Amino acid sequence: MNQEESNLDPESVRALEAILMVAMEPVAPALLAQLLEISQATVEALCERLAATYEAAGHGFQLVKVAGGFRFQSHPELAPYVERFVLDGQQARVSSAALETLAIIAYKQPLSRSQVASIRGVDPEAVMRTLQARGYITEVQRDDGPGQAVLFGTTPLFLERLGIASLEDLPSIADFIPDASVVETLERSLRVVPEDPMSPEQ
Amino acid sequence: MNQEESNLDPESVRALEAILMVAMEPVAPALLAQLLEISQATVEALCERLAATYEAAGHGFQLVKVAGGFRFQSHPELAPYVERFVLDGQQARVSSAALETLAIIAYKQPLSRSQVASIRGVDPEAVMRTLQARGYITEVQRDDGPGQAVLFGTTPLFLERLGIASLEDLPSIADFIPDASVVETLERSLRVVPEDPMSPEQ
Amino acid sequence: MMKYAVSTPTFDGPFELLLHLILKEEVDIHEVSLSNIVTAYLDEVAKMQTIDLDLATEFLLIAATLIELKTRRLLPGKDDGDLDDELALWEERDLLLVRLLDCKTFKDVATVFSDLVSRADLSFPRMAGPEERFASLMPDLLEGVSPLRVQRAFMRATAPKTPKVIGLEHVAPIRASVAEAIITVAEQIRQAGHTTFRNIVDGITDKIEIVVRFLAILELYKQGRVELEQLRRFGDIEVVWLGVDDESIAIDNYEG
Repeated sequence: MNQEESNLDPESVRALEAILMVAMEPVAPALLAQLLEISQATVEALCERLAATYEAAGHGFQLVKVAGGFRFQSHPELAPYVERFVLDGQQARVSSAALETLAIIAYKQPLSRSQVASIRGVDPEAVMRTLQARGYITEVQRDDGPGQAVLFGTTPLFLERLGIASLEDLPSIADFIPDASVVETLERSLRVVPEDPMSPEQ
Repeated sequence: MNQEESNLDPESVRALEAILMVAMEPVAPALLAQLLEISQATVEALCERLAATYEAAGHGFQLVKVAGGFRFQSHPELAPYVERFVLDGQQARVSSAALETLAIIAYKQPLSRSQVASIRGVDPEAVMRTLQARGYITEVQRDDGPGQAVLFGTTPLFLERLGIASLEDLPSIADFIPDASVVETLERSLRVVPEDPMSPEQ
Repeated sequence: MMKYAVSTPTFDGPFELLLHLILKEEVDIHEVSLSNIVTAYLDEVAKMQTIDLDLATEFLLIAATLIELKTRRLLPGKDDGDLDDELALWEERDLLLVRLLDCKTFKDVATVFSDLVSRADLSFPRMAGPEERFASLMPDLLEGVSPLRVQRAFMRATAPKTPKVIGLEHVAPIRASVAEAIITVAEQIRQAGHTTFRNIVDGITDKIEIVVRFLAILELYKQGRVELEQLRRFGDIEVVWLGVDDESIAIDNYEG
């Protein structure tokens, strides 16, 4: 253990490493705090320092926070070796239609299938069924309205697939509003009355 | 990285760490040698030195040689924490996905992972590994076909846990399997355009 | 029998197609021409030979709005005197604009998601689970699971997916009345032998009703009952009856 590593409380750090080594999915800081009888803030701090220590030491693995919990994973720089090893464990590709549907659900959740349909302009049934089967979206509640439509939201597995810790890590939707030139082009092309009534476009 | 660690070929060491971190079971030195394109002796030497380094650094995990292969595991000194974690039961949620996969294997055995995938519509790899780790399913034989796919079946433990003596004691599914005409009717009801003999398109 | 196609190979929906055409148009000539866009859009729709009516409806609703916008632009200054029509068109256009902006926004988000996924794909999670020495401690996965539950899980996993019951609310009422409109419009054209779109919608003020009639005519055209012609570039659409009198009109099941 180098100088930095030994500054951490050894017992808690070792226990963290041991637990995360046997976990099958990201472990929530709250659970780690409970098991180690320390505060959640301490868990977060220890994990962050541990992660930084691994990175600095140049290990082939990382400690990351993803989908609301901490987990060990292989370092992205070693992907060529790990890919050879896992072969059939490759994640299924996500189609662009699926990504766009996920984008809508991620930012607008909870929402119904028909709300997705009205944004996409097509019935997203097949795509949403695939996303549900893969565990990226789930039924979160039912609408209060007359039809009691099923409302959908994203799952922790979705966060894992994107490699982010929480929905808050997604960039703000405001960053994606089309820029003025695009808005102007769209507006101009759909104008009810052309700008210059003397020259109807040809 | 301390003095001892940096004497090792960094790339090979990192690749070893990455592969062993994601492996589900011990990895044979021969396979590691092949993946890293180094000699088996070098693999053994690197792993031993790596194991010693972890131990010296006081990490909560170990690199050990078991069942003819290398693997990461939790350090025995931290067993009390790991036990608490395991007992907590977070690991044991019987998801409906797991139960469905188990049910398919129970009724359709022996069958391959890809056959399960084609029924469930999603890759059941992670779920099947869990079921295998729990001892509910096991590899029963290999397919005769070209790929020699591993075929899975349920174990005596599975029967024991369900409290039944044999697979024949599972409730019959024969009466419930929708026959071809039912499937066809359902499909037809999903079609937008009915097969109308009056339609000029016929 | 029309084939059941989910989407066209290139465009996943009407907004995506229109967005593509408009932005492409701008790059090409820096001057957006609505008639070019409408022509290109209708060309694409025409290529969708094997499209199912569900999806066709979505594309055609947009086409109807585009054509109306185009028509309106061709008659600048012409005072129809109908303020409701005018307002309805503005409303429709605003809605379309919002949809296009949404479409662009989420397409851009999807690109970022794609990057995130690609990056996440470079790391593989550890999922090995507890070592065997902890096995006896692990709560039983099958605790409280009865053989009957296993059977039900099997049924659930193998059941044919239930017919879709939601998601069509936003188009259902329109499609229902298209079926009716086909009959009335066909009768109207049959009697006239030769008429124009303007005549057919004459006196109709409800925007949706006009769209519905437009769709009905397109459906009759698809069935080979009528011939459509636009003699002048911006002229009214001529509709000519081709059907045989005693032939019954096949009405697609718009309820799905």
